[in-house]
Amino acid sequence: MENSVIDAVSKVDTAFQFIFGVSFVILFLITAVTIYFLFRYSSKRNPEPADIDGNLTAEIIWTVVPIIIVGAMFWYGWTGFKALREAPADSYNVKVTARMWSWKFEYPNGKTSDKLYVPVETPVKLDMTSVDVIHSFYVPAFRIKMDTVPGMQTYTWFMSGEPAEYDIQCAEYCGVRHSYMLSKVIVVTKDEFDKWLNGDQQAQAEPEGKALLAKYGCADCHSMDGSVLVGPSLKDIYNRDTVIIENGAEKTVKADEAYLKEAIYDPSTQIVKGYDDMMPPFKDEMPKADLEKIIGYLKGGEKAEKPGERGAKIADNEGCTGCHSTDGSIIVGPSFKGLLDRPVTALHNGKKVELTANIQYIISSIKNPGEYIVEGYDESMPPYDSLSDKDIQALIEYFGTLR
Amino acid sequence: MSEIHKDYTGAKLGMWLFLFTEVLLFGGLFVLYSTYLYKYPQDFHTGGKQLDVFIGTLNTVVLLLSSFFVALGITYIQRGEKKLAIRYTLLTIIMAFGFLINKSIEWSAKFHHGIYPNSEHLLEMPHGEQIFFGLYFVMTGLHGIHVIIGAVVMGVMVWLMKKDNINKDDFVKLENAGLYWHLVDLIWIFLFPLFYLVL
Amino acid sequence: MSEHHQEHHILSIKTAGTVLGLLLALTALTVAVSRIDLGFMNVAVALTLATTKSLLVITYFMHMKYESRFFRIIVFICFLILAVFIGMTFFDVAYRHGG
Amino acid sequence: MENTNAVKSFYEDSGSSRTGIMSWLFTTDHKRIGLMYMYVLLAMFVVGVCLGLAIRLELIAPGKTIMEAQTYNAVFTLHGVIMIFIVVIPSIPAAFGNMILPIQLGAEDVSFPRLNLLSWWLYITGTVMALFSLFTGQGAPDTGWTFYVPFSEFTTTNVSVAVIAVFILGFSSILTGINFITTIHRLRAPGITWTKMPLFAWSLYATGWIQVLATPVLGITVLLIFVERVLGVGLFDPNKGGDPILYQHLFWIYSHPAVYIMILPAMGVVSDIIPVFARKNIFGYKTIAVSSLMIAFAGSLVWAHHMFTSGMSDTAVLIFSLLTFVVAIPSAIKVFNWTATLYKGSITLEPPLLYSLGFIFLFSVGGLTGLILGSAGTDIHVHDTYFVVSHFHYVIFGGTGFGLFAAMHYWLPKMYGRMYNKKVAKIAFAVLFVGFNLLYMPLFVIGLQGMPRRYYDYLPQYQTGHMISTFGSWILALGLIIMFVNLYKGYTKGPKIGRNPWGGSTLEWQTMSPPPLLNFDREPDTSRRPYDFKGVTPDE
Ligand code: HEA
Ligand code: HEA
Ligand code: HEC
Ligand code: CUA
Ligand SMILES: [Cu+2]
Repeated sequence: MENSVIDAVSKVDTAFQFIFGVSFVILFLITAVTIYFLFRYSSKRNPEPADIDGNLTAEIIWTVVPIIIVGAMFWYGWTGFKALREAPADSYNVKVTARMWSWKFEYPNGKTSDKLYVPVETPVKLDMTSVDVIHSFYVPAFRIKMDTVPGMQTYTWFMSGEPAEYDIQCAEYCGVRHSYMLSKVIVVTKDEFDKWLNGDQQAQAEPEGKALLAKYGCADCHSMDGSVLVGPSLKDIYNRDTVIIENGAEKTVKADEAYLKEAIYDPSTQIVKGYDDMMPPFKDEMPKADLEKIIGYLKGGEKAEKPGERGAKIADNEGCTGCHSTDGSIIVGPSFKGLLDRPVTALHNGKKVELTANIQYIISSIKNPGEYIVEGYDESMPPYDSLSDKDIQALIEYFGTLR
Repeated sequence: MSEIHKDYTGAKLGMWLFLFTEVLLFGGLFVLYSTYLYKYPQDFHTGGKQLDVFIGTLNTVVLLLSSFFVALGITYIQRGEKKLAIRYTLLTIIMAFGFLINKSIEWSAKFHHGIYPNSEHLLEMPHGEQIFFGLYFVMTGLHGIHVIIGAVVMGVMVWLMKKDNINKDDFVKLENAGLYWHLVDLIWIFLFPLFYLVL
Repeated sequence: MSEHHQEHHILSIKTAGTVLGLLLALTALTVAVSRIDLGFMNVAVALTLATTKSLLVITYFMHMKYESRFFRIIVFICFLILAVFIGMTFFDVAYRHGG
Repeated sequence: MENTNAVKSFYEDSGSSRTGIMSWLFTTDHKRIGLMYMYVLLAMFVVGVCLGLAIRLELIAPGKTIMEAQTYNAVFTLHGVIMIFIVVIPSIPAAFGNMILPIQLGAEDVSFPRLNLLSWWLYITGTVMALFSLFTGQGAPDTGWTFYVPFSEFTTTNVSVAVIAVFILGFSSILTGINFITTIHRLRAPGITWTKMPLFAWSLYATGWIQVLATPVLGITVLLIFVERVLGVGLFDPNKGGDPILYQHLFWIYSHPAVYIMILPAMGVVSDIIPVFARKNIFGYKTIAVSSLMIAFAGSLVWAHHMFTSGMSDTAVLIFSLLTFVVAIPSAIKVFNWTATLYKGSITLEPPLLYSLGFIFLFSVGGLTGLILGSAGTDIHVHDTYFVVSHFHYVIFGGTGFGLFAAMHYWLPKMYGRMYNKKVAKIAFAVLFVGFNLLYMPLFVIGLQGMPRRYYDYLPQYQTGHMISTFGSWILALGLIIMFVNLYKGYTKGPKIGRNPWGGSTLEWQTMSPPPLLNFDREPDTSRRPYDFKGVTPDE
């Protein structure tokens, strides 16, 4: 059992070799014999044909022998198939969701990715389904292929082997981007895999400075996405021109390092115009080291998250980029480039309406794409109502960067 | 060529072959019916309860009678009693209309209850019932089309009998039309229990 | 080629009437039986009755009784093929994991 | 022509008062209908080949070469639909079956000549509709010839018109089948008993049964797609409880037997040709006749071998894989019997024989790779890859295509009364054969490496194979041009021939070339067995 499991690939390959081998011999014999007959019994050499109507013995032989041969072929093939179907009980389980035109892999701890990461030397069982049409999960290297069918669960499994990367292709025709529905199986060492798996997606992506903003409660009043909460947004704050009121007088300053330091340690001395003097001083609370990290983060230093980075990741993972480009070209849906606040003409309940792609509209377009169909496009976008508001927020933030 | 046209057995063989294609046309739907019945026995049961057994039974009787009339029509034409043959063929057509009227009453009742393909009401039902009604509309619909075709064919037969094109010595056309009509009846014999009396 | 003057059997009115009577009776029986819950036998009973009815139609109304054996064979093949199509589909549906 | 005085050929005598083109379009003469089928078929075949060449050109390198992805999808869909439903399924039966079958049986026409004409008109209607679907609605259909749901239900392209076209074409095919079965049962001349019927007629008989019993299932399947698209009944829609895999069952219940509709007539052609040029009775007449029926029957039991990865049950995989190997046996028997027929014959390598031998080789390659596909474990890997593409081009084009070419070189002289240039025909064969293998052999290799089919773009590792293949497609096209030009020249300017240029012993060689309206200018001698050449010699 143990062996048969590990050997699925080699069992299939044996079947290939056997059938090919036998076929080649048969083909060679038939061809050779035909050519010999053509030569030997040509009308020049053999002007008088013999009178033969058939030969029962010969016919029985070439009925029975092929039966035995195909019997053997069937058996090899079936053994290979069984090995491909019997996933070991201790397999590592990953859920696969296929959709036009990308793959989503979900690991037992809820983490998702658009490439399949697996640890070395592990049997991996994939439980698969599709949300729209039929696709087929195909990894040539493992000799596995299984359709993903909407409304149904299918499975396949493979043995991961040494660290390496393998191509995943979609093998069932699924529309215009069928040939781009590609991904990779990435086999990594057990340690790397654990690190990758357990590195919390957010925390990992989030630089320290941002964590500090959360820790000191800055984030309760300041957004990082340009929206105004209680205080002004910290987005792109470094070196921006800010109108402040100092000692009752209005004044424009550049938000440089010194300004930021003062604004945090002693906020009451200069109040940004239009806001109340509500922010507490952090002089005693915040050690210098943390202050520097925060300012470094606000400067957009090395560790800072580029705006929209998380959104970009979601767009890849969820498969948005399978249909929407980010460079203005049209794949299937309208490009994300310049999407935010652009005017759109859409069909709503069969009527044409003119709108602006504001945040509301975008949220509705994602959760319920059927409601407004952008003119000139199909109603082919699946609804993404499982995306959390936070993720959608991140996506919108990302769109904002694509002007 | 004239000889070919009078090949009585050949004409019948051709007709039977055509009937086979009809059987297998519906056969595809029976494949679907049986697998879905296997998958959703309970929903099919509740679905069947919503159909009117009385109308179904009535239609069965109507079709059986019509089959009988066709058979009589053929018997009479073979005996050379042209008038009677025409009369019974006309009766068959009337039965066909009866069947269709019945059917349309039934369908429009369903429509009134909000049950028609892709209706909101239907979409709220369990999957099995949606399939049940889907099959119901498709199969009885296709059968209905066959009834219409059959009625038209019978009409042509009446006309041909009037013209004496079909007569005591050459009646294979009427026989073949009859075979078609019986097939339509035959299919209903199966549709009836499968939809109205499930099971 | 053409055997025009071969014997044609003419279905007698009496036979036709008897067959009609039987068909109506079987219809009544079908409806009656459906009122009783026989569990899974329901399907079997209903289909048996329907098959009986259709055999009557084929045999008498459709003159199969008076045709040559060849005709009976091909009718049989036609229904056999249909049964094969339905039956073999079940090798899939009935054994699919998770029902 | 020896019969200068009396009998007119069917070209001159239309048998009706109509003249000119009308005497063709409304003819009930099987020979005229057969020729009309052939011309339309050839025209559509040229369209299909051009689409095939466009596919190859696009795939010569990764990325965009000549067209967009959406166009590509429409192109291969159309290529498949045209080739399968409009060219190959009707090809040999509708063209040469119509022309030759009644003559071989010693009949004056088919059983239902008017139905035959109707069938041709349905064929034209279906063909026109299929073309119509390209230019109307929202774009040409892009589903592949298999119309798999749910994609075919969702796509906004013009699938509805295309499936109705397929329905009509199916209807036409059914009528042809009904006609042939009845003709064979009823119109054999006295003396032509079942065991004296030529094997071509036997193969058409088996084909007829598949046409009658399997095609309706396709009919209802495509109708259901139409109904789903228009009404949204949901029989295959998982959101409404439907099961998309059942669609695949219904589709292949027809479409697997359909591949035998394509190949059986070609096998019949080859079985007729080989004995003539070996001057020797066919080896095992009865076995070959019966194996046609066996293929027809067993071929109805294996459809789900197209669905090994579809998510159907493993039990079904076991059974359908096993049965698939069963169909291979009668094909194997035929191949061995054909080869054995050559044994101790007196062989002249004329063009029809050459094309027939090409058939045997290419069909064997295709059939043997079919065994890789039939075996469950190996099919998982190569399913929906170019391996399958290569397999079916070998059997369809190498099989049916070469079978048809063989038939054209064998029977067209009879129909036209003129002979083509035999030497050029042989050269064309050589070019075709080389081009063919160059085109499709590399596709086996990239298929094994994992190149999926219906891919507009591909990973760089598959490029070499694609390049060779595209190159091969040009050679093939060249061979095709040589062959058609040669046949056309033969038709217009070739030397006139007598009744029996090949020395065949079946009935069509006893009548004049071209035959008269009712096929025989003198009572044919039906006492001879079909492949008994004693005393028959090719006329010089
Ligand atoms: C003319 C058409 C034709 C013919 C004749 C065949 C013949 C066969 N085909 Fe093919 N097939 C197609 C047309 C055809 N096929 C098409 C169009 C598709 C793709 C459809 C699509 O998806 O678009 C397809 C796909 C296809 C598949 C599905 C592949 C997949 O999608 O995964 C399979 C699987 O079993 C298969 C098997 C076979 C077999 C076993 C035969 C057998 O009948 C072959 C028998 C012949 C031989 C075996 C060779 C001759 C014999 C000898 C040389 C003697 C020695 C032999 C032995 C000892 C056995 N075919
Ligand atoms: C009859 C069937 C037939 C024929 C002849 C051809 C001919 C050709 N095919 Fe085709 N092909 C299909 C049937 C056929 N094809 C089908 C069904 C598909 C699948 C579509 C799908 O996925 O949905 C396909 C798909 C297909 C692909 C895969 C596309 C993809 O998956 O992305 C490719 C790629 O190279 C290809 C290439 C070619 C080429 C270059 C030719 C030709 O240019 C080669 C030239 C051909 C010939 C020289 C002669 C053949 C002669 C005859 C058949 C008889 C003609 C009749 C008369 C003359 C009266 N074809
Ligand atoms: C299967 C293809 C597909 C996928 C996957 C997809 N979309 Fe779309 N999207 C479309 C199409 C087509 C439209 C235009 C029709 C419409 O408005 O529904 C569209 C429209 C939109 C719009 C409105 C654009 C405008 O110009 O007004 C937004 C916003 C959007 N999508 C966001 C997303 C996001 C976010 C995701 C992933 C979470 C996503 N889409 C995934 C196809 C897709
Ligand atoms: Cu997904 Cu092809
Ligand atoms: Cu097949």
